[in-house]
Amino acid sequence: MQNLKEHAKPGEYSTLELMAVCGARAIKNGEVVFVGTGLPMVAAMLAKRLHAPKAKIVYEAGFIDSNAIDIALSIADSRLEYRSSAAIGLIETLGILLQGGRVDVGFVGAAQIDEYGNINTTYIGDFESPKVRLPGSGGGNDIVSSAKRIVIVMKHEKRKTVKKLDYMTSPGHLGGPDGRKNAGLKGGGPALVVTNLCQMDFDEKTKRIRLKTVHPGISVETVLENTGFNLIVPEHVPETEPPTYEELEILRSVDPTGIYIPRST
Amino acid sequence: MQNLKEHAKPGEYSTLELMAVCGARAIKNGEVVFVGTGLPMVAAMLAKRLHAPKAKIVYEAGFIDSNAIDIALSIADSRLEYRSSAAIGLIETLGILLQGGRVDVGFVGAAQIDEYGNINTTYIGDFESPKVRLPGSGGGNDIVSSAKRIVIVMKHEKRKTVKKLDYMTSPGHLGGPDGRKNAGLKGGGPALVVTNLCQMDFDEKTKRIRLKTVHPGISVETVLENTGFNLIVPEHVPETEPPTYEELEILRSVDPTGIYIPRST
Amino acid sequence: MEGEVEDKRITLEEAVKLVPDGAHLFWGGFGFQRPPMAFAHELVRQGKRNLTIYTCGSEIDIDILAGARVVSKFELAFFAIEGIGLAPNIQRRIRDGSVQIEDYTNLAMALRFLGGALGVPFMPIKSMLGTDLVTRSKFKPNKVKVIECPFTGEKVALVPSVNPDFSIVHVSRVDREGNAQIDGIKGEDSEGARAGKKTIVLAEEIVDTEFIRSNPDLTVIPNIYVTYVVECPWGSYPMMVYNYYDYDMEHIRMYYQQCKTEEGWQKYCEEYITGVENHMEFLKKIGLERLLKLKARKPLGY
Amino acid sequence: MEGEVEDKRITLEEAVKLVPDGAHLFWGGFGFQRPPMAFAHELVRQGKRNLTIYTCGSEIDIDILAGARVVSKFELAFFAIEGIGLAPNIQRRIRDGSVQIEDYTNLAMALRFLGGALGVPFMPIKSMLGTDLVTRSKFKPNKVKVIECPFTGEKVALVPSVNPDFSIVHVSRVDREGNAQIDGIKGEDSEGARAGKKTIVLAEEIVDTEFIRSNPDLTVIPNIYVTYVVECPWGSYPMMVYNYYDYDMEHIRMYYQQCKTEEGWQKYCEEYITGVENHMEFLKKIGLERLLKLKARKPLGY
Repeated sequence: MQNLKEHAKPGEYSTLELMAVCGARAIKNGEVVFVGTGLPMVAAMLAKRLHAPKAKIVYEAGFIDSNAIDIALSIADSRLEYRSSAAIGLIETLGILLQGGRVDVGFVGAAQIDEYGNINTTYIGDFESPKVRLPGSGGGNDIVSSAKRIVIVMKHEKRKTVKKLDYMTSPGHLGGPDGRKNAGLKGGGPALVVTNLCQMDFDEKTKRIRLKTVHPGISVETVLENTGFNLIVPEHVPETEPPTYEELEILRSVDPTGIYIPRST
Repeated sequence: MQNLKEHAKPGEYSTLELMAVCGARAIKNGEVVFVGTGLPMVAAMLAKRLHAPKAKIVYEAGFIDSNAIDIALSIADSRLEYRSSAAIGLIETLGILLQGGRVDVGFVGAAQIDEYGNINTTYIGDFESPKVRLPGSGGGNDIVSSAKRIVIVMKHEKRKTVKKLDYMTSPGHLGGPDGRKNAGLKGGGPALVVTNLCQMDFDEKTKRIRLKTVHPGISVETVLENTGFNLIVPEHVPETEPPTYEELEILRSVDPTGIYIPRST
Repeated sequence: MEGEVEDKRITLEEAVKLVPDGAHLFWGGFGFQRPPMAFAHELVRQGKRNLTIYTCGSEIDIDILAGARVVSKFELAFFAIEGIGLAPNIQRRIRDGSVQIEDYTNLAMALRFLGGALGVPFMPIKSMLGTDLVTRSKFKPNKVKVIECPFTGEKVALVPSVNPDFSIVHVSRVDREGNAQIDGIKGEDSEGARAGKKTIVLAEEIVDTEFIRSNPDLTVIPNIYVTYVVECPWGSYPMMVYNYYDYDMEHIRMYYQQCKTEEGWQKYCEEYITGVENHMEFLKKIGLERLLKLKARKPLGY
Repeated sequence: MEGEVEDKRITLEEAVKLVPDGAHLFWGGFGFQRPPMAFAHELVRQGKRNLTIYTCGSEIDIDILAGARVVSKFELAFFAIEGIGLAPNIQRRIRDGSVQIEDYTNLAMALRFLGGALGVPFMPIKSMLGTDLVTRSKFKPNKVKVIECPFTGEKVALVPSVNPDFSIVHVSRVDREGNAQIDGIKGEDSEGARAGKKTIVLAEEIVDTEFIRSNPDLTVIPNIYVTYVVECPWGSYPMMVYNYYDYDMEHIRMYYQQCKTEEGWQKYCEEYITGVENHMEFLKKIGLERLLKLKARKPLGY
């Protein structure tokens, strides 16, 4: 058997598994983590079982410090109540925990982002006669407004990484460094974007999006070809650290039937 | 034994018992009643056991639809939980039930009232260097601000029925008919004042206080001698209907040891 | 010693009859948890029209209401068939112009219900600031106002409170005078049930008043807020009720697949809603065996 | 599978040591129910000075803090020895100018805690309008603001939110990581415990985390809000804790009578507070027999 701390080799893990591992690594021990269903839930469960056993996972429906053992399909899924500290409601989670400034990291998805990390999950096309009406904010705007830092998890496509959003559902850094402060927002805004091609963070001065790491086997050129906005590319872009065998083993035990993270072949 | 529906004779009941009966009669069946400890609690319990079995008694500490069998000494007394519908908190009772417009009648006391039913329970003397510092509003201002109608229960003295309050803790009809509306208040304001001498209500047009009934054995002159403000006295002032034997019997069973209503001799 | 207990029980059919065309409804449940599915079906059966629905987020329950043209306006934060895809009927009804959506966030909607419950005309919120949720609206002239805080100077958004004509909530259990318990998360139902001018509580089971009054601490919605009570077992099927039953993912996926076309939706509606006489007939159509498979196991609650 | 459990337990003495002179405290309990009496005694023993206390209404607990010159400012709605008379020490301290009181209403204070918990700078309220509670203040420059609602035009009062340095709450039971249950009414403790920058939970008993996590629905204050946990049986004596013990009216009346004079108060303070080493010695002084007589009977809870 392999050394659990060793990195897996290409072909031993899937891109979704790598993304979940990137998400998990963004969670520090003891942090309060706000996640929805899907890949971020799996990432949070992985973090909690590995390097962040004191992390508290909060789901907006009202589950606080959840210790679910089964994968949930809905944000309000009964599965999330298992051995939680409390089961209350939206005002508790989105209002008191999140808006009250007690959430360290929040995970959200995006249909579109721009180069300041502003997010669209509402309309594709024109507001008056849109091509597609997406699900809307849900708690997304609340999370991005108030969590201390935000991790965006999304598919990397040119049409999703745009210069101008069709509609701004959730506030990234708005127009730049003072954007959030001037708007009256409390949280720190987007800190990390995890895609199927790379990880991106934000330039401290301009608050514009910046390539951080490229996933194994992905070139900077591939990232740029699939990006619609101007991406800051540092001189040296390291490779994303692949999953360790330990990470993969726990990840696969968290979602054993591959509901959100289908098993790599 | 007497006919329970007959009125008791002078000497068969005390003034406090008459006051409690007056309070009870101000409660209609099915109403939501907001009371504190003391005489109003006894009045509400009497009403509920007699003519208003569907009345719901609410105590501000959080007890909703209380069915207490023992007399409570504190507004937050564990005794009030007995067979209540719910035990929650102040935001529920003062905020959602009361400010939300669901309380029909609220009972309050007063150290001073003026002729518009404005109430002082905070300072006697000058605000900057008062003679006595009273307990303050508590939930009093909240009750008087938002209940559909208010019953004030107090001792009738010249120094307590004043032309100008030392401090206005709770809003009666403020300066007259449009006072409450202009101030933005939701509730109907004071409707009845029960004292040891009489009952007073408010003139519909001017919202000034008016003698309604005098207690058996009390003359209009005695009331006026003990009143500091201008009291409207109608041509005909009926006598307060004395307690029935039934009212007295139940009243004495509600407070058997005479904690709030000492037994008449 | 104890007060008289009022009996507020009526049937599902009677409850739905109370709702006139054009009424404004708070719609309870959150995500897959405790949506008033049976009430949605009966609204369709009785052919209600032009309702406005206020909710945080819902799923096939409100998709059915849009599909059957019961609802013309939503004020909400989220709709989808979670984990599966976009809500197929709402998509079509938005495209054909028969449904309009005014967008808020989940916290904004929950606070709008709390504000309505508290009897204040607005609530302050620190979300939505700086985004199109403030600047763009579909049909609401005063959707949200941004003010400067008179104490701190910071920007605060104010959202208008909601007091809908009816609040519709599905709970775990209730007594006949309306004292309701909810197991598990409450979503926005505590606030929503307190915001309605009238509140209709549907419940998996009716319990004796004795049971409620032995545990006043467990009452989530006290009787004073509740106008009518409806006994409605399996009333959230094919969605879930904690401690009672799990969702039926097979049925939900079938719904999603079939409703991708208007014809498929019409077929679903005829087969499961308008073509059955009432909630009990719907349950019989699903079948006892299938229902029993979904029953919650202890101590998991699902 | 489960996360690591943090142990937040400290002693009463350690907890009080954390509070610096001049600190701002939310003070839990309401009326005679669950006041943090033992914490008040220890504040006196450690000679704390110049505290500001935020609470709805309290009784001999805050009267003791005023008497011992621990507190110089209160923002509250009510103080008295309920059903007996005015709070004797506070009266004297107001007269000698060493205590100042800023008056709000009970709902205003509860909303100020809710606003602090929610992270908004103010809350709207429909009380206080038209009265001296709006127009007069003792030491607070921005006590309350009356605005016109931007949606309805009506007048609404705004009260500033509170985020005290510490929230002090006495509860029924808590586990070692701070998940607290409160039997009976919560007063303003749910909101107050969530408003503090740090929150200290004192409890009648410490229970195993297993007990809490088997009933997540019963948790009133989840661990995330709680900084420290203190085991403190009979911690509200001579006041009451629902399901645990009744008040000791004999002691309360004795306190009231004796504290009518400064000398009487000094004697009481020496005998029951500064003259005993700690909470346990105080309980021993009261005596086992007396305590056992006050124990709550089932199902009454008092």
